[in-house]
Amino acid sequence: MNMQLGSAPGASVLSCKGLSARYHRVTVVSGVDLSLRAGEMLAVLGSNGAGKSSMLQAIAGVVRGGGEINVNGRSLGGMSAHKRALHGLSLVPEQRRNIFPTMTVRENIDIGLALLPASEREAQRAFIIDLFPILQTRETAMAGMLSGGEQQMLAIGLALGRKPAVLALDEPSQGLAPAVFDILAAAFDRLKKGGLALLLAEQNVPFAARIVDRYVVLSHGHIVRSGDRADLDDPQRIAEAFLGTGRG
Amino acid sequence: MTVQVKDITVRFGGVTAVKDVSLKLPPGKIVAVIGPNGSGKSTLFNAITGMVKPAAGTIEVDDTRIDAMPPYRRIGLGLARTFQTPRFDPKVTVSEAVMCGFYPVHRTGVFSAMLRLPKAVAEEGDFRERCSDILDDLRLSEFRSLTMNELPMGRVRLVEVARAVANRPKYILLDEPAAGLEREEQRMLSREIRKLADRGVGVLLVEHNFGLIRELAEHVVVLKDGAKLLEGEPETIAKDRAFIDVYLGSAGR
Amino acid sequence: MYELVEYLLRGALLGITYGLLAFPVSLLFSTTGSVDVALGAYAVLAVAVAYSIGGPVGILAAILATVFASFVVGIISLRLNRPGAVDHVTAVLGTFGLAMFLESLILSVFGTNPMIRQPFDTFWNIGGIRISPQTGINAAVCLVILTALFVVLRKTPFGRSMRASAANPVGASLNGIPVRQIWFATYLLGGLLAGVAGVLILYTTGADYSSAFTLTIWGFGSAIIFGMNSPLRGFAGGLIIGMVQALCSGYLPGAWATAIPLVVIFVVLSMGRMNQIVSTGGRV
Amino acid sequence: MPAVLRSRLAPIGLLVVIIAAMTPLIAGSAFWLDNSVLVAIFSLLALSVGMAYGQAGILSMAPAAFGAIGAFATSIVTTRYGLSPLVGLALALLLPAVVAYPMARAITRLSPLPLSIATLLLSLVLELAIREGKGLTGGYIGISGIPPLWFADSVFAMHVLSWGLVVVVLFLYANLTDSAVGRAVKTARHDPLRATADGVNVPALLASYFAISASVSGLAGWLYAHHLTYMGPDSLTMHVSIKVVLMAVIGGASTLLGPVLGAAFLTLLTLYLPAAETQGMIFGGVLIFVLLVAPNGVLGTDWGKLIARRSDKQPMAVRPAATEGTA
Repeated sequence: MNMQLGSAPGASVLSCKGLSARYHRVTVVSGVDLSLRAGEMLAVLGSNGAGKSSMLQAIAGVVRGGGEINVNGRSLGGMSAHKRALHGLSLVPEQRRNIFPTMTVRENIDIGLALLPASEREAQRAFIIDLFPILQTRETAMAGMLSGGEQQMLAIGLALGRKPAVLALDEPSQGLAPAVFDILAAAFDRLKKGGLALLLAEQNVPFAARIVDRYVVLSHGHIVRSGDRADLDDPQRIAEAFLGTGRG
Repeated sequence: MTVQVKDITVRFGGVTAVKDVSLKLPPGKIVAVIGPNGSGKSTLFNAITGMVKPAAGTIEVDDTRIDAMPPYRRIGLGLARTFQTPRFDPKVTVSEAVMCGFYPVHRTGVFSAMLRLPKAVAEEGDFRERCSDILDDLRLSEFRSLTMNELPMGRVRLVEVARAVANRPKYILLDEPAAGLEREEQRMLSREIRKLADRGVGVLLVEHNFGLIRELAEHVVVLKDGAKLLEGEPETIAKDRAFIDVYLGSAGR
Repeated sequence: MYELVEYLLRGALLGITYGLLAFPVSLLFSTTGSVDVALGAYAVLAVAVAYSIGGPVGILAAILATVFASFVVGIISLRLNRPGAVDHVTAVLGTFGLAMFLESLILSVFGTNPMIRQPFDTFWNIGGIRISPQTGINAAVCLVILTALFVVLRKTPFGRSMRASAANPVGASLNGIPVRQIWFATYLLGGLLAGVAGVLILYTTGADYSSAFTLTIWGFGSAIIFGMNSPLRGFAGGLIIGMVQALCSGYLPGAWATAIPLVVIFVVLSMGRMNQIVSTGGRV
Repeated sequence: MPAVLRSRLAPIGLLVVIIAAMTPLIAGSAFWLDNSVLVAIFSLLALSVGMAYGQAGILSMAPAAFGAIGAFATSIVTTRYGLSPLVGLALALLLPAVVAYPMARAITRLSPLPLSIATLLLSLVLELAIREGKGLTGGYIGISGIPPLWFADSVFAMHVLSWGLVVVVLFLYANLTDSAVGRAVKTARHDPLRATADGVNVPALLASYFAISASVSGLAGWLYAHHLTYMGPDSLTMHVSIKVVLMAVIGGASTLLGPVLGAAFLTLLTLYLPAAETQGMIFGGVLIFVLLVAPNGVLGTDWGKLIARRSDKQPMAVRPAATEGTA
């Protein structure tokens, strides 16, 4: 079941080889290879406990892991999380845990922008606001007081602040109202066109099917299946992968 | 003689995590709770075992109101639970971890334990024996002297189940026991759950794997955004359009 | 009546220094979840150094000495708080060790003599109430420091990073903030403030080698009275403790003056001011 | 390893053998017998810290304060009321527990850190109370002329008695650790919620355990008073507490013999130290060193593993596990 995931032409922005993640000494993800080009979006699908979050966290450096991680040709393996953030990797963790609930929206965005040279900050801020205009109107509100959808937009805006090369998103659709899905999908589309590489961990397959280019399915910490977006439109196959139906 | 949850509502701050949920868990039956992440399954568990306070509603175990009792008294009445994220001290051995599960049934006081009175020795021996039976049942015997951090995740979940059954509960609440288990381990686990139910234990099961639910549960409750969406037999539920939409996320379509 | 007001003012004078000690306590607790028991010892170190050298040079040396001491504690605490092995009680034990070390150092170098300097022997007489000019100095220094802290915390990128690391350490590191360095800086800032507090104590009530743990307790008590998460509240807490102390020593016999505020802190502790955590969100 | 050596009582056997072997060597010297009694008394105090901190995770900074309660209790009833030291013993066991239990109940809900601070408060308040309670405690002068124990009225007999008590306490402690209660305490220390799900009333259990550990301190105080026949405000102060905590931590607070080893080591070290003023520097330095090198103490550390790990350093991550699962 060895997929040639990195076979697509063009420069790869993110490439991982033999990626593993562990809590304490328990390995929860192992032997994952993947690669991602600029302007491409890859979904990591799988049920709860399959290892999606751990995999993303290992890439971002917040859980211990092994294997090679390259972003734009620079090896990030062994670096601490904040150094990885400096080198073009952004993670929006599960339940938007990258935001600071007791600080205002503006302050949150400032934190995201802090790593950019001062001259580029305002332009990037304008870009984020343009992507999610609602953030402008909520500027002085405490981040913790925003609705789930607004928090998700803030979380993404925060992660975009330093102009990352790779944006990893851990279940951004979780617990959100359907209306927000459209905003997120539109935003992801724009980001892709702008050349960002996106890595999306999702349980919500239909949502993923709307926006991704390729997908992999993670089970027990291994990639067990991969393919193109088209597969995801077939409800039968989704059911197989997620409900265990069809296998009896 | 059942666990009866009536119109339970749980709020965190301004957010309603569980809203007017009722369910019944008779002895010897397996009832499954299913729903997307954040639909309130774990919170429901926590409300039943007393780890969060419901804002409204009642919970009864065998006709005893328990919703004002502290958790330890509820456990003493014959409830047991597992955690979605197993909570273990990584440094204890498997058999020690299971031995901890006997706490609710221990009868020797601190002083007879300290003095090792014959009563205490007998009880300790009894626990050891039952512990090794449980480990045998769940095929964990070969791992008994390994520490928890040396164990693969699947086995850790089994130890969690072993610990919960140690006090011979009348009702057991399993929070995603099969997540991360290999197919073979899953089959063994489902056999054990079935055995528990056959022995008259009521099992409340939170599970994402619908295959397992189909195999085991007599009754399924579907939660969405903290409220009960529908309930019924697994086969009916599986065909229900509303369920498929909720579970796979219709909104994304 | 005048007596009461005088006691209250004397208490406020004392309380200002406690308020200064309260700030590092709450800052450190909210940023790292730990308590630095050595804070009182830093303050006594500052008292001793400033006392023996004297003058502005002494004050400067005192503050340098405390910053150095907190540097050592910061290194130890970072070593002890390794990922996956965050044990606050062990970290507290480490600061305990340093407190012991400093106390004994001060004892061997300076002996058991109380160290105090009172440059003013005149009093301001305001409406019949006598106030030492030192009150004015203490209040001014505190005002300056509180303002500076407010500006640093609210207006500078460093302060923002600090608050971010406190509110959400994992999120902060995902946003490129070097959380461990920030923790370390928090320890240093704590040392600096304890040093300033120590200098003021030298010119107010004085101290001896054995004051270290008591001062820690006062700082800690001030920090928890109104909740751990704001320096301003810690400052208010300091004023309260100082006033309770002054009133007790004014109206009650002997040791009660010291015991009552301790009991107050005990009661506050038992109200669970430090326990507002754990089952958030219900996911267990 | 033969089963005998792996038994929970093996360390106690080892201690008995060591004491038995040592006794004839020091039997002739009043100086060494006296120090041996002191080591035994400090062992009891350190064991009390071992129980509270090593098992239940409550860092008690007041073992000497609990000891002082026991010591003053027996001093007062024997000198002022002429009662038997055995009455004193009962009080010395009971009173510290009576103080400790409600204190722990009031303060430990889920985090032991506030309770540690509270023990520091207790130390300070108690010292004040002793100084102020002139009629009862003798104030600054203290109580002298405390009768020696009639059944142990020589230093040699005290040596046997106090080590005998250490062995008894160790025996009870080992049994307790290896029981349902002991396991529950360990679980509660690591994860209170997990313990709650096991059916444990966490605050009550930790408070009881803390009370038992306070009783052990009280026992030490009882021995102390009858051994030195004098008890004053400077006898069992917070500085003694600090030393005792240090003993437990150096030896290994979570192990059976660690506190005893630490007590022996530090008492001997004190004998050879120059001035009393510099003790704190040496103790503080040793404590920091031990925490950095082997935070679990000499007997609590798997030295083989530690050395192996030094050569295989892993990258630092930022406290992931701590936030995981509770969000």
